[in-house]
Amino acid sequence: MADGAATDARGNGITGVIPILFAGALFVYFMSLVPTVASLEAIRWSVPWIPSLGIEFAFLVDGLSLTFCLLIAGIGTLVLLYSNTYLAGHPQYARFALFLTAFMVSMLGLVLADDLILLFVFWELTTLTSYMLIGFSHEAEKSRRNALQALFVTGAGGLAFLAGLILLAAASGTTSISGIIAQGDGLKAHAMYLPILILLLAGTFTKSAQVPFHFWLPNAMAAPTPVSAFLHSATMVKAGVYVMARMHPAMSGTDVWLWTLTILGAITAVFASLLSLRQTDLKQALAYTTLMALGTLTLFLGQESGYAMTAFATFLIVHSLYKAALFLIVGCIDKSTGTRETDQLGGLGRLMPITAIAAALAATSMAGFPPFLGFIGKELKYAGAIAVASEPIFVAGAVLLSNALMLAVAGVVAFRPFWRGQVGTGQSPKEAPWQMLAGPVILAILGALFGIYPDLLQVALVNPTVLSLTGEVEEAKELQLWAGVNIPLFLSIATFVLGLAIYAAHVKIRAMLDRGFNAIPNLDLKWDGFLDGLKALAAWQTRLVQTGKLSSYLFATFFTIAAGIILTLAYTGMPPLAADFSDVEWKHTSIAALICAGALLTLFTSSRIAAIAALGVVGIGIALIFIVFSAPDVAITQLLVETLIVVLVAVVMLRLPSLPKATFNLKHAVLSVAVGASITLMLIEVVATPLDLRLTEYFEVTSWPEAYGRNIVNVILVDFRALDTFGEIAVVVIAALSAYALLRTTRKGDQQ
Amino acid sequence: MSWLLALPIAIPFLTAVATFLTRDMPVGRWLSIIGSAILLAASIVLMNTVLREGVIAGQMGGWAAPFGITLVADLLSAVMVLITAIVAVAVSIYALADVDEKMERLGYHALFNMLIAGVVGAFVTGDLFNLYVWFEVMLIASFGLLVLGGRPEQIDGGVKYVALNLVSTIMFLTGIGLLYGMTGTLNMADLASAVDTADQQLLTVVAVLFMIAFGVKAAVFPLFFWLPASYHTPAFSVSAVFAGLLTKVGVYALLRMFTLVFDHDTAFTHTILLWVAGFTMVVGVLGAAAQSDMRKILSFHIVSQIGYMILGLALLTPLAIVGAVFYLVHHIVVKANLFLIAGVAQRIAGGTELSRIGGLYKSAPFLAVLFVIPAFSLAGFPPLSGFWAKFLLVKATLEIEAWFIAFIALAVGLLTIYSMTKIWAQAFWEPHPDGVEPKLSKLSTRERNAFLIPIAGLAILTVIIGTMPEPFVQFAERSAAQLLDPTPYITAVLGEQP
Amino acid sequence: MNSVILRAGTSYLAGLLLVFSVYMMLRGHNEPGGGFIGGLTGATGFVLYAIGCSVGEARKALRVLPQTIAIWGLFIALAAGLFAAVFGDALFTGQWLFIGETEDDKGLPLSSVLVFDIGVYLVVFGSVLTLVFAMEEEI
Amino acid sequence: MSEIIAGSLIILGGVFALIGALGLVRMPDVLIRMHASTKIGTLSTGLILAGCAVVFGTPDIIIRVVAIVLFILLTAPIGAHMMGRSVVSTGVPLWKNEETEKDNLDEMLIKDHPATD
Amino acid sequence: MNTFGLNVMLAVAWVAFTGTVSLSSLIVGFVIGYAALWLIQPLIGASTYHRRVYAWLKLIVMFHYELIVSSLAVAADVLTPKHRARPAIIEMPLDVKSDAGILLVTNLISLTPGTLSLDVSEDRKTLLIHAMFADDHDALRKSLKDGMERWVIDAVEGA
Amino acid sequence: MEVLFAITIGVLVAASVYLMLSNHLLRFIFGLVLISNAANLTIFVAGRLTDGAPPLIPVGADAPEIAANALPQALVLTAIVIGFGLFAFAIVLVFRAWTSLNSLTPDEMRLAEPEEAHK
Amino acid sequence: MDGFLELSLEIGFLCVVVSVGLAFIRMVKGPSLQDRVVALDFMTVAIVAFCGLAAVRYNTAAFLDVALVLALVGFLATVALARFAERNTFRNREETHNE
Ligand code: NA
Ligand code: NA
Repeated sequence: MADGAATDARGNGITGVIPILFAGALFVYFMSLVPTVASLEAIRWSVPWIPSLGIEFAFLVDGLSLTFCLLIAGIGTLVLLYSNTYLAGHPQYARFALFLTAFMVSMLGLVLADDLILLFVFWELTTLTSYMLIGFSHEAEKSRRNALQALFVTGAGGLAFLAGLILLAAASGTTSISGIIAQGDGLKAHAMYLPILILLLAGTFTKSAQVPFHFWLPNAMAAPTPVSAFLHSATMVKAGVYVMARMHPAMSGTDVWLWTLTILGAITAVFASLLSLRQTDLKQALAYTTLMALGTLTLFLGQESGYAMTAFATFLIVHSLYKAALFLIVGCIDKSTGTRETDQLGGLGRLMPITAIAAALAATSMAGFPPFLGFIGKELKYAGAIAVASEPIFVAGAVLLSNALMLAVAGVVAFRPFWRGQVGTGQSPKEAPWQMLAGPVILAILGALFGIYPDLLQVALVNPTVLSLTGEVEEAKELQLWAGVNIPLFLSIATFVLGLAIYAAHVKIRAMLDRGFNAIPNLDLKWDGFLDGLKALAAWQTRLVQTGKLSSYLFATFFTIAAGIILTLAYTGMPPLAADFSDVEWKHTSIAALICAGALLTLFTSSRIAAIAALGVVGIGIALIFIVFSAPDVAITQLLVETLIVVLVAVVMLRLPSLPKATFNLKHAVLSVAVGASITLMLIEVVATPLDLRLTEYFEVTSWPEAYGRNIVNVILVDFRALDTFGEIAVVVIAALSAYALLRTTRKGDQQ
Repeated sequence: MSWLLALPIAIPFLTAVATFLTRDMPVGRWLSIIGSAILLAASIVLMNTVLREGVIAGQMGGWAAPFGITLVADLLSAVMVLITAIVAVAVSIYALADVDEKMERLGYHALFNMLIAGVVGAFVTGDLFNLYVWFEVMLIASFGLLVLGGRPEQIDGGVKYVALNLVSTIMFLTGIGLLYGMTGTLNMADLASAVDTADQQLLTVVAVLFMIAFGVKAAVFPLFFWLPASYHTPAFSVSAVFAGLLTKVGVYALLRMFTLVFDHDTAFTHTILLWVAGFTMVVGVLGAAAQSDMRKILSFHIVSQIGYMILGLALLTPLAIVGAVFYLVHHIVVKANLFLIAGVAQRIAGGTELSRIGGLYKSAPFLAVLFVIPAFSLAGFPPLSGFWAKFLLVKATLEIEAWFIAFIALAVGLLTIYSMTKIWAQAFWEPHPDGVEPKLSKLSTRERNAFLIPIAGLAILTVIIGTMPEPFVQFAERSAAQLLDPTPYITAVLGEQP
Repeated sequence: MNSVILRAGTSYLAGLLLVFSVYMMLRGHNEPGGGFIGGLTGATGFVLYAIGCSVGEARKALRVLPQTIAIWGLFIALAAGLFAAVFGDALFTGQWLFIGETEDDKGLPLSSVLVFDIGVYLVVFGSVLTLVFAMEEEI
Repeated sequence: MSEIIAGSLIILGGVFALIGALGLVRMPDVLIRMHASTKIGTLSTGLILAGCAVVFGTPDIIIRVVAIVLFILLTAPIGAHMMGRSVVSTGVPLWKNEETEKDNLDEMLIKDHPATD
Repeated sequence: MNTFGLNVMLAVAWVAFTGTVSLSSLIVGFVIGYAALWLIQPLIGASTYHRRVYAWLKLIVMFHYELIVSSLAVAADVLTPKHRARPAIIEMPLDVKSDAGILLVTNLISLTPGTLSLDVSEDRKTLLIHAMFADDHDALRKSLKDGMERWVIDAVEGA
Repeated sequence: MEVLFAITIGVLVAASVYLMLSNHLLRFIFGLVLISNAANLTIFVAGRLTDGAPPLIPVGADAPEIAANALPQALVLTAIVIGFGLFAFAIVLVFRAWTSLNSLTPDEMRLAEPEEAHK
Repeated sequence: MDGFLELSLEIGFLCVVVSVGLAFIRMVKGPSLQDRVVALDFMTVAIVAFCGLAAVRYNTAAFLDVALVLALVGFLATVALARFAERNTFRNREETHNE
């Protein structure tokens, strides 16, 4: 289960260190921006990128983006530090670090971008890099499948998202995000508001793995644990949340916004918590709690109240801290015990004390116990829920239930493996090296620190974030451990009770949940079916169209020709046929009859010689037309070519078998007649109109005086239109060379 | 002017002659590269001139239009010539390692250069019948290249390719006859005004005939069968050139004729094109999804991508044409490159059938990087060229609120991702079924350079277009403006009209 | 083909066709004929040669590979077009030289157009023979 | 006068053409049909061309007509010989050929040109 | 016929083609004919060339006489309802040796309606003829040998 | 006259389409020859028909008094030769198809697109 | 143009055209390969005559050039087909008779 990771003392050398330093430097850089942002200023930087489309290379640092940046760069640094040990000596570590760093940068770009299209560029880059990361253990079938699944689902959402962005840009006349926000409420009244919203949400919901698109996220745990810690705690899955938050000022406040986000967020939160409780794999359990967090964040974004916004900002940070810590801890456990199954783990507390303490800190924050930031977050959540104007009970209920479940899961994940009785795993687990412990410990401590000193967060990040979300810093509510005896406190107590009860009974509940969930359609199981269906559809269609049979291709092509011409004739309304036979002489009729007879003989004969002779007759007939209608050069050429054709066919036929009997095929006959008739009809219509002879007259009067030739046809060929002739002889040369090559490439005897 | 326009045709012909006469010597292949490089230089000069001076025209033989044959280059023509030259350089370098001596002795280089000449000729000619002639040059050279080597599946593919393209050729010729019979002229600029006095209803019918003829060349639904039936069979250099250039000539011809000449009943003709575009995209991409061979997948994707270009033409808004032009250029670079990469994969991993190969990611990471760029560009991932192409077209469809076709365009994009990741997962990620380690070091240094330099070059071009799209978008905008208002084109060819 | 009669006939006809083909080519600018017709006719002579005697003999008589003739023809035609560059004219602009030109007689005309037609002749001649010889040998 | 001669020659030639074609249709076996078609056909063409020469009467036309006739006289029999030979060598059934001198025939025709594969 | 003679013939042919009887035209024809002969050189064996104007004239006149007379015979057979033909394939020993001679004999025999040269044996000693009116093989053989072949030998080989 | 030959062209086209559809390569070739002829004839007829006046300028004149339309003739001539080139390649390809695939029935040729590819 | 000449030309054309038609009948009927080729050969010669008639009818010597070329190369097809007949018989005896 240990991601195929090979611990190797040799480490990863410079490829391991540089990314860490890089990420660390970024973190430090973003830290340096905190004072500016804390003073409620935003920094915008832009250069034109594609001016002709109005697209800028623009970045904006404000509370919201800086919060994300710090989480991304900070956790990124710790994760890279962790990974360098976790995957020490892995032959593909350089790629891993590259992808992870690239992902981090993309993510930073995403949250900093102040241009819709730029944002989308980074959005897709995170999709792409995460695809590479999820499929990191690429030799395993499952990794590949899950990587594709993640890519496909988020990619599909991404395309809808793109459509939404394009419409959004069109509706607001700019691709600048701050520009759109500055336009105020105009967007909400725009006719395209609803389609834009739906399309954007399709993107964010898939990216944030909201129900019902949640199924890819647990599968994405196929990635190495540090990847899970990074992507699925602080970063990628929060990209969707970020975009909803970013668009909050411009798009929130409508009923659609409110209800869509609230209901889907709530459903995701509860549903994911239940799913989480059901898991026995630590990583999977954590993955679903991430979903729960995302649901909760979405739910809050549906609202407009300051409480909700503050709750959002706080919980965003809380969750990132403890979730990353727990993922990393799970990695440590996995690495030292070789398993992530809860049932096989226990008694690790004594063997891995530091890990255990970090786990305990993170888990209590997650469970929402004071004095951790988690508690503050939870309190604010309840406050936010109650502040929901229309349906506080529903929202509060959902939050309560999910929080209780979360508490139980925290126990399952971070308490049981360490503090319940010893379970033999056959290995002797020991503490992970410091590089791997640094992350969980720091993150866990931060959770506690911010709980005790919430003002740090309040000023530095929460207030600016709320400003970004609402436009008014006054909306930000105070972060405090003790807010007095109020409804949130009662709800907190209820949460503890309920949560502990669930934890106590979680094994039984799990069995119940299994039965329940088995009854619900599982999109993950449908995924393979979906892919199979897609393949089947593709195969069916391809069988239908690309039959591999020339006859059907030709039939389709001729059918298109006939149908195209006839239907167009019908559409345009065919002018009356002007069939003028007055100047037809018997000679003409005879020649026409000869040609037709030759053509029909070719058609009906089963004798090759008769067919060739009949072709000769047609050729002769056509030469006769050229003779009668004053084209001696053409006639000569026609006769020469016809002769050569007969000679070539006669040579080739020496090796070919005789013709099969000509059979009659009504379908083919009808089509043939239709094609023939359509050409005839067009030609009759064409010749009924007068012909402009400008060109010919020019040739006639210039041929001798200017081009010194009396044979106008030849002068056209070698002078007026010499380029045609040149191309034509090129065709002849190439035909000869090609045919020669074809004859020579495979000698006789190469036959199968 | 006339020389600037004629040289891009003459250079490949001279190269062909030189390579053919030296075919028994090892210098032929180098001559081919040098010739392509000179062509590239000439096409850069041409492009530069067109950028500076607008549409330029040259009267062959000194006979005034519409009497003689006019060569004419607007921005679209110039960029097509330029991109052709780029592909020619890339492929002729690639051929150093891909084309064996036997094929060389049978005239590979001559055929290749004549193919390029035909393609260039088709792009710069301003005369309809001359266009036919260049189509034929291109076609017959492609026949030869397609079957060069003579393996049975090549012959099989060749039969289908030849049969269906011949039908198209004949229809084209018939169409020229009819159009001449209506207007009395062959010069395309002259036709643009001559058709105004012709019977408009009949003109529509003839337009449909042309649409079908060019449609076969462009491989649109339901006329594309020849392409997936044959493109996976020849040498990789050959299929790369085919994939990059040949269908685009059909698209170019459609773009040219259906903006310049057949713009009298767009409500009808361009609606047909819209349907064609939709079906082409979908059928092509589903076709690809059904394949399990790298080259077959890529072949079907050509069809699918052609749909996008046709979509741009069908919408006929400025932005849509911008998208079509951008798409055209992007696709040539990317698709040719993917076929080249498939060749390397075949060489080191032993095939192109996905279930029979693997391990390229692990053993040939550089190749993997080179694959990812065009593959994800094709799939429309930003910031690669394909994203902007798709972005422009989707924007164009959304702007005119053509929801359904926008949905199709996006959904097809998703399925393109699916196909590209299929190749990625099965050829690159998945271990090789025979445990082979497909390393690039299996190739000699010479081979490695010959393979990877052109691939890397095209990949860099893809990235450049993707990350710095502004000049390309601007270019496409100017080009689209020329297409939608052909007055400068007509003036350049015919002089000031009263 | 071991026909004494055909062989005997071929020896005269092949030469006759060759001469005739040059004649057809040269007169083409003023009367029916020209490079194509000439080339096709000339090729016919050697096709007859190949059928009546053998390809080997026909090749020996031709001395040069037919595909080389064709390629040279292409080159000559192109060169005739490119020749206009010397005079600063557009590609394929005819360049004329009338030897012994007088008031009412243009004399003996030499022109790039004629050279072009010779190129056409050689291309058609060479190409047809390339094809026919190869086919005869392979089949 | 010359037009009368020419007209007569043309009509005569036409009639011969018709006779030749009739022979081609109604003669009993392929070799006999060849007698009718190849040679009467040649004659008829010669007559018509002679008429043509008479009408124009100019040297260049006459030379051209003579050349045409000579060419036909040179080529037509060679073609006829080839066809006739193939008739015999491939054993096409003939009408009333019991009097044929078979002794040498088989060796001469079939042995001499064995299949060249 | 030697090479020179053949060359002259080609030069004359050239004059015929161009339709302009002049010395320059003859010289041009000679040059082109020379080139053509150079190309077909392997075909032309060595043979002596003697002009036999009289023999040629006789040949031409007699040939036309035969052509017309027997054409009428064939035409008569075509036009009458009953087929009078007595077809047979007969052999004729050949005395004529040269390529030109053989070609001329066989062609003239073929062009005469009623007889058709089928083949000449590889040793060039026997000619196979299809005759339409072969009531008497020996008589036919004799008339051809004494007639057409004799005239040709006189004209071409000057025996 | 043009109408008469337009009908002739229709017959030629119909015959060749039928031949091309017949699933036999030799018949396809025959169809190709016919349809090439039809296309050439289309150009010729579309350029209108004039009898008895070849586009030759009599000696002594600067331009013909009346002459058939020369342009379509030149085009047809070009098209005939191109058509011959295409035909030549096609017939060789047919021959090669027979020797290497042992079939002249294109529907039986399933190497490039094998049956099992459509599972 | 004189009335008689015109009439004789019409008759000439008629005869030639009818003879080509008759030859076509033979071509259809066969039965042997050679019958068909002979019919084709006959047509070729008839076209030479037709060219002669056309030259007179339209007073254009150019058509004689068509005749000239055809007279020289027309027999090539016959020769090639005759050779085909022979070789093919040796290759595949039973087939030619069915042709
Ligand atoms: Na127009
Ligand atoms: Na694989």
